[in-house]
Amino acid sequence: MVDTVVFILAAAICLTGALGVILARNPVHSALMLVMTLFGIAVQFVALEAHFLAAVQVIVYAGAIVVLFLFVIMLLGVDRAQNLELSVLPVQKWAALVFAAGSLAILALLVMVVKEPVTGAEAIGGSATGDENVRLLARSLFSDYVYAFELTSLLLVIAVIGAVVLARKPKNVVGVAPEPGNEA
Amino acid sequence: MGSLQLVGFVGPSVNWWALLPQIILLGAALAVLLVSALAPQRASTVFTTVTTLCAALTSFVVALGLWSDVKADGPSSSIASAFGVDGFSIFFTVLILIGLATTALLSHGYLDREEMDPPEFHALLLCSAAGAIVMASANDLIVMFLGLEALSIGIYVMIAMHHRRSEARESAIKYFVLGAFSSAFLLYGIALTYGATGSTNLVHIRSYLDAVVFQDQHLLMAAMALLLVGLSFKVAAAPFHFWAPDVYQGAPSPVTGWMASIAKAAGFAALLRIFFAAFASHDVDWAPIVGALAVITLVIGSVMAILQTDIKRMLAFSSVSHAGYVLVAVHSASATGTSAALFYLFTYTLMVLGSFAIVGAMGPDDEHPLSRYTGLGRSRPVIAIGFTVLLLAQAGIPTTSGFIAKFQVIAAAVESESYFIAGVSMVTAVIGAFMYLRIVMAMYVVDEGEEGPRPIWHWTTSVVVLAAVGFTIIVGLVPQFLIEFARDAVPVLVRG
Amino acid sequence: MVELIWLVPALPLLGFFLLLLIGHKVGEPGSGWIATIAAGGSFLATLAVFVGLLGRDGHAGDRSYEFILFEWLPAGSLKVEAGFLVDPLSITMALFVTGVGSLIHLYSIGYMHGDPKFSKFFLYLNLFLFSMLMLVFGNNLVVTFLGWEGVGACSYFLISFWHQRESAARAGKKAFVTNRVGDWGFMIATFAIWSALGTVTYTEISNSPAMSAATGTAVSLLLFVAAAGKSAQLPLYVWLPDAMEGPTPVSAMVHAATMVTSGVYLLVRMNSVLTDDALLVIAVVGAATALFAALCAVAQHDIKKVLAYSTVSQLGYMFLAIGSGAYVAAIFHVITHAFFKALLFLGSGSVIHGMHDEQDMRKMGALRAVMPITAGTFIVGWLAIAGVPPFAGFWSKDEILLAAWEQKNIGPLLWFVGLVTALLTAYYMSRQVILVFFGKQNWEEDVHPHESSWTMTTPLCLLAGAAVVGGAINLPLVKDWLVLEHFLEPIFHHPHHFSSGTATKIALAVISVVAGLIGISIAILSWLTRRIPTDRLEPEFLENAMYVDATYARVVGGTGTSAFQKTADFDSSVVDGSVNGLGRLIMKFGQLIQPTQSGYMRNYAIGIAVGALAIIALLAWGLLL
Amino acid sequence: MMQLLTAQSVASFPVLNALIIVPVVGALVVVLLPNSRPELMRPVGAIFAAIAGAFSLYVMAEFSVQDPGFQLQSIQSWIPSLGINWHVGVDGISLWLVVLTGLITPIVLIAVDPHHDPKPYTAWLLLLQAGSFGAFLALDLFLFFVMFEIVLVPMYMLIGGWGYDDRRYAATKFFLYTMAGSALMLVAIISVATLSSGGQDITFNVIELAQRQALSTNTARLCFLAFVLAFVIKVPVVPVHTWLPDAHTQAPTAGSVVLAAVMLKLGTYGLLRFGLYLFPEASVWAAPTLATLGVIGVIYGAIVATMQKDLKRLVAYSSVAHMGFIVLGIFAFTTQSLEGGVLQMINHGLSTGALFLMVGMLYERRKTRAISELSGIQSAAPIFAGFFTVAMLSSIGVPGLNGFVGEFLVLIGSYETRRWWTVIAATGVILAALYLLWAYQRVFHGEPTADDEKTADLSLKEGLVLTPFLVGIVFLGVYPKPLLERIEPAVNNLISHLEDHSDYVQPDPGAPVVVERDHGSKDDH
Amino acid sequence: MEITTGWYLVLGAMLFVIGGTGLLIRRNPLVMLMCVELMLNGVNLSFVAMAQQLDDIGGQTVVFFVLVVAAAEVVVGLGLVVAILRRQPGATADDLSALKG
Repeated sequence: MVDTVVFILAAAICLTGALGVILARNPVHSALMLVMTLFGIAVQFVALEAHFLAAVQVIVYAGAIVVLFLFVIMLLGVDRAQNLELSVLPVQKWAALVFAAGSLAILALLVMVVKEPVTGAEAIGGSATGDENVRLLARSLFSDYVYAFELTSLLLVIAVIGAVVLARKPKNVVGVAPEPGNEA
Repeated sequence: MGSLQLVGFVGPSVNWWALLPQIILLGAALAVLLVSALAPQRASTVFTTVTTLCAALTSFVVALGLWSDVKADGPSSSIASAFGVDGFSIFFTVLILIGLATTALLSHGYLDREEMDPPEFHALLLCSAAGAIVMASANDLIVMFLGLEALSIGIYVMIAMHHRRSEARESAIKYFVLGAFSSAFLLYGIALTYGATGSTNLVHIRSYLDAVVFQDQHLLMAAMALLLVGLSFKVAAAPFHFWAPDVYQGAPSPVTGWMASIAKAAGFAALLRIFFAAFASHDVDWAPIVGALAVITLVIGSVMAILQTDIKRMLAFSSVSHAGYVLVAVHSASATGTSAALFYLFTYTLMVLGSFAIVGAMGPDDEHPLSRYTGLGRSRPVIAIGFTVLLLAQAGIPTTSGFIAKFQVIAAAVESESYFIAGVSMVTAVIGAFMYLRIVMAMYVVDEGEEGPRPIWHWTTSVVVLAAVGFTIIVGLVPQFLIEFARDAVPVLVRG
Repeated sequence: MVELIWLVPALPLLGFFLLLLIGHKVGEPGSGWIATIAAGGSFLATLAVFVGLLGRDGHAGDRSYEFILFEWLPAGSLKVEAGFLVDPLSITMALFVTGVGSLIHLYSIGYMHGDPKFSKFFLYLNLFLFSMLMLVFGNNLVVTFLGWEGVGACSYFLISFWHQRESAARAGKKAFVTNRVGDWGFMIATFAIWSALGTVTYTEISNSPAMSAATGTAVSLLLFVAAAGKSAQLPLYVWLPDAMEGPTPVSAMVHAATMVTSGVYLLVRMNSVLTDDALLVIAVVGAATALFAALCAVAQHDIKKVLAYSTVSQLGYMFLAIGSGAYVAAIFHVITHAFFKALLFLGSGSVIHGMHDEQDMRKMGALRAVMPITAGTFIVGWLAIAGVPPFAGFWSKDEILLAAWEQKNIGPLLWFVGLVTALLTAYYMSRQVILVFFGKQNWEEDVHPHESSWTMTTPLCLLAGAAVVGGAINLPLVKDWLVLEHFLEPIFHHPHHFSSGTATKIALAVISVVAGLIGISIAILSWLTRRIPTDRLEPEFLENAMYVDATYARVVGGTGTSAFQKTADFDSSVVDGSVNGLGRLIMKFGQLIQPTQSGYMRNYAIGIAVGALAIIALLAWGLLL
Repeated sequence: MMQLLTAQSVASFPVLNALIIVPVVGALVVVLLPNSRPELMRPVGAIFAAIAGAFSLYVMAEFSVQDPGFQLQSIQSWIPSLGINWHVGVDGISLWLVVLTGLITPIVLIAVDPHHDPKPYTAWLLLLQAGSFGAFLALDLFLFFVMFEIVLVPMYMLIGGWGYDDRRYAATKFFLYTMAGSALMLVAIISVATLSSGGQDITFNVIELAQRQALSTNTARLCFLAFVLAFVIKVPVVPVHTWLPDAHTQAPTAGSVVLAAVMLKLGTYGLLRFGLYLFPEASVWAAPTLATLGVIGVIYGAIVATMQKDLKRLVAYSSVAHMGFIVLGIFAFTTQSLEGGVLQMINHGLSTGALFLMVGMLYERRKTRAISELSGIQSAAPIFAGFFTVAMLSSIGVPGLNGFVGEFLVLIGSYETRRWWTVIAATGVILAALYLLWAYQRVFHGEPTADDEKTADLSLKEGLVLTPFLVGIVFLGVYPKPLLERIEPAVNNLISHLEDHSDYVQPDPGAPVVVERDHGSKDDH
Repeated sequence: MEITTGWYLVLGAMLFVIGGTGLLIRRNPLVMLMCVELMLNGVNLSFVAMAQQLDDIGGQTVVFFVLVVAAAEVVVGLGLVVAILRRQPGATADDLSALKG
């Protein structure tokens, strides 16, 4: 019963936040709504006994990524409200509607049809439950997924280089002077 | 207590030889970065290019060694089955290294001309190449995903590095947003696959699917669909291709070449590994979808190509339709089809790299109108004939590798009795040929006395074009070696 | 001596090649003499062959000699050899062809004097003679066809010899194309014969069993189409009057004496396959042509046009003979006609030459004084064609009328048509003679008519002699005098025998002579003594040849051209248009989907999102099914 | 590549391989000649083309008259993993086309001055020769397709690089149209090879595939149609002919000549070699339709030719008509019609080739091809007119010249099996006379204008160039036996192949079986 | 009502769809990036739910990597946005449409 209540509450938070993200006029509000969703998901993680992930979710996502977003919003000063009139593009609104409605329809269909969504495949990476969540995670990370784990370093290196390159003010471009290409 | 358990922890065995190509590339990337950061003045372009080339060459040698190992001992996998060492992965490693060396050579003159930073560019290129290799070798969906991200993110940045052009940034953000969007689909597909099969490891997925008959396939179907979406985006198959022309046009030419060749090849590598190798038992489900995608891609690619006026966009749409041909081969879901796809990708990579080498050399990278090529046949006959060969190869004219590639694709389609698709691919080849002919026409059909352009021609470009043209013709005449190579490179999934 | 047959066509061919190589260097009159010697030599060779043939036994079937040069078209069971067949028919034809031909060669030396393309003219003449001999001597249909087309081509060259004149160029083309209609019949007939009999060789055809009735009639009619084209029968006669655009010796040789009779030759040669049904058609068409052309000739003013229509008319006679089964009569008339018509044409040429290229008879008159030889010989020709005994024309014409009378189905009708034609012939020829040589002088003062040179008059005299005595070769008076008939007999499948009694024969002969005399009388009364007003005698309707040619021209030039043009337009607009349209359609389709490439990344995301949805839906759909 | 020359057939000189390789080498040599010596290009190219031509004569000399099969064969493994061999051979059907190709190219190289860029011009022509040889000699479907397609490129380049005003359109149309036709043929080629394999190794060997006849009726028919589509476009057969007038008109003279003399024959040759030989049953099945198209081509081509205003275009449409005869002959399946068809390919090459050469010469003099702008040329240039007349009469089909021989054999052979088709097709000879003579009348007859007066007569060189054509025209018209007797065994072989694999029986002319034949299914095939 | 894995999956799917829809309808590049984050989080939730159901830790491990990828993407993405908006202040996604056709 408690599970149910927790799920429903957390789900409500998630969905409200998600809708908030896409419907808020001000990007700052969107970012804050994103935090709300991320928080809701962290709650779900706890409910799913992924305690460590719940912590990481809050720290990394809410703590780092969203802050980064806010940082950029402030840096660029784009925290103005945006006209939410859905589209200047002709078909966009309808396409989005089709996507949303279609996806939900398929989802509903699946909910009705599918009895057991997940297979009864045997556990590969070791049991997920138990009070040694962190230990299990670590073992998994350094055995089955060690290669992936190492690869994340590659990814981060690229991200760092990218951030440096992109943020660097180019030698020959002065400030925010209009581009040669834009003048044309 | 915990520490006791950790003592007993034994990590998975690692086949370092198999990892060596990636390690070399990453090492070179770091070396380039470090030297450029620490050196008193900016590292020279020569240094970065040579480093990249050396890395590519060393990796190449290692890859050849691995090839003989695989030939001798059979395929294997490493690091908890996450990394496959088979003909397939080495085939793509070789291909990616060729692409890497080529792109490095092409960027050599280009970076200076267009005022881009060589060290960062090369570091990203090397990382991107490593990501591509990972993607092609991955025996695990999540590893594949990480490789894809490494490849893609590197490319986003390389595109945006062309500071002077707003088009470059536009194409970067387009590629980025859409890439992230499609990555989400791909990831969702991985999640559903995980749910359906209990693992992200392809070896396990394969054996699970072979062993189990599902009562309820919906999850798996949705998973396959989403995986297909994510990878189709990478290979620029319609209707997930829209980014390609814009991005190709806006990106610096060497990067365009890289995207059109290696990013596409890596995408197909993943596609083949996942669908042909892992989902082999469900080919009746996915093959028709791939076939439909192939038809749409072929039609849209060829029809849109003939409307273009910008060479880079032309080649972009042509690359879309080439994705269609490979999809035709994938669609046949057979070893023949897979080796046809591999052959196609190999030859296509060389063609497209050569083509973009010429495009990049023809002049400032802002726009590439067809008129820029008018009379090239007269002013630069050698370049023009080289370009003609590459274009005709893409059109599938015999005595070029492109024809042999198309031939095998059609053969694969016929073998799987997909006559309609075979027919469509040949008809769209004709439509597409119109576009190639327009370029050839522009180069050769000039009024008397008219002089052609005289582009500044960096010798590295000549090397690339010469190599690409030579390869295209040699494979067109004596393709046996490459066919065998591709046949030996059909993916095999083995545990441990 | 028969073996010398190869020499007969070889000499003109040699002449042709000589002239081709050195003609322009030799010039005038040398090249004329080369050609004439070649033709004359050919005549002598023919004589030699003739003599050799006569040396053989006529009744044992020995008078048929095949000379095979080489295999021409060997293809499977089809064996076509380049070979000659020497038999009474071919040698008869060859004799007068080379004979008359040689004379005309000689004549041309004078006539073509001063023409810038003097040597080329003789080159064509020799080539013509060669082709004609191939036609005559060919031992199978295909070699005959070679000659058949060869004479057609030469006729084309010669008619349009003065090609700067547009009318000449057009007439040449018209002759060739009209002839080609006949050639079509020839070809189909050849195919049908080969298909039915498995051979195209004359000797084998005549020895083969009969074809089925339908095939036989079809073949016969197709052969007649061929003959009608070459021999200017209705409805294909239209080219012959126009062919008078060529130099007059050409008209004499090609379009009177030799080529136009090859249709007759062909049908006689193929007599074994002709069926009764077909013969009736041939007789009717022949009679109709004879009458029609004679009517047209009545109202012509051009001296050569009269002779041209006369030729058509006489050719109609010959077909009337064939249709009546009287092949010998046809050949007989071919020969006599060759003599007197060549004579008449050459005479008219002499007149034209003397009148400085004036061809309108209304501007002549009273020329007998200044051109005595021409006039004299012309008068001989006139008497011959008018059917006045004992000139050559009388005998042959008489035999044809007799044959027509005896025709099984509609004999008397055919005979009557022939008789009317005879009357008309006598009339219009008399009119011509009067207008040209008698009456008062109608030519301008500055024209100074003169007699022609000896090269021109010599042939006239020789031909006049032949026109007088030519009838001797087949005099029906005594059985033994029917030389020609006996000579030709071996080649006929069903030899023709007149069944009428002597009284009937004499009665018919008298009637025809009377008819001829009536015609002459009318002409004298109207044109010489002017007792009968002449203004009604040249109705415009007849002067324009009953507007047949004009109608053709309107159909071909108007309806035909516009239909062709419509087809060409159809080709460029519809057939080619659909190809280009397909290209445009693809472009259009591209432009239709081009807006999807809008440049907005959010648009592009639709592709991904909706595409994903679609794929999932497809797969789910597949599952639900 | 080297192994092609050296391996296996050491015993006898692999002359067929040499035929293909010599022009390629020639092209490379020409490319390597210094640009500073433009005058060298054509002579050097002509020498190589002539060497190839000499080889083709050697093939003719070596050719055994009696042998109905493929001679001088040479097989080298090429792409073993796809079952593809380099397999060339010559039989009576291809022999003369090879000789024609060998002789036309050097003549054309000598005859026609490209005016600019002689190097690529020469190289492309040599490659064209090599490709044409390859297509005529190939006994491997893959090799054939390669050659069939590759010849497009040189021709495309020739039209595009040295053509006239509308060359972009014409070249592209030519390329795409023919490529579109062969697109499905590739699918069919692969299908035939794959479906015929039946567990054995896949092979593209034409002889092998023809013997296997492993396809089901419907599959074979579909594949046949795909082949036919490629070939009828190449021929071209109405209604897929419209690339031809454009290509011919816009091509430089050399291109037109080679296109007419050699490349169109790829279509008819393909119909014979790959249509009839590989798909006997389907050929018999489709014969009425294709023969009808051939006849339509004869009449339609002639009608449209009549109304053309451009002399070159007129000759191009006359090609459509002439090729229609060949198609009729091929699908009449009798010894005579097939022999005539093969012979007519040569004849058309000679006469139309000569006509195109002369139209080109006229254009060189007058810079126009419009019929209405020319008149009275015969007065100014009598020798030229004479040459033109001979070629024209050959084209019209006057006996004694080669055109007649082919047409006659086609028609007489077709009459056996396709009576009414033949009757209609024969009217084409009337139309041929009409359009050619009318054009001749307008261009050569009449009073010359001041411009026409100045038209120079043939130069000695031009005369020498045209002489081989004329000699061929006359010789083949008078004595075609040397050709026919070499064609016949192959053709009979082909017919018995047809008879073996379908219910077709060649009728026997002259046999007293008229009644029997009437209720037979003669016209139902 | 028992909360089965299915519920979590549905929630994850809904987050994914909302994120996707958001990307389709929003023009602000930053918000678009956030939408991608939403989608990734939906996926993450699915992973964890399925890991729970399968009793397999692998699903949770994967979420780590997704986090890293998301971080890397965000870093580069924001870098791009900064680079663009520095030169074209106030540009929306729709303003970046010079390349088309």
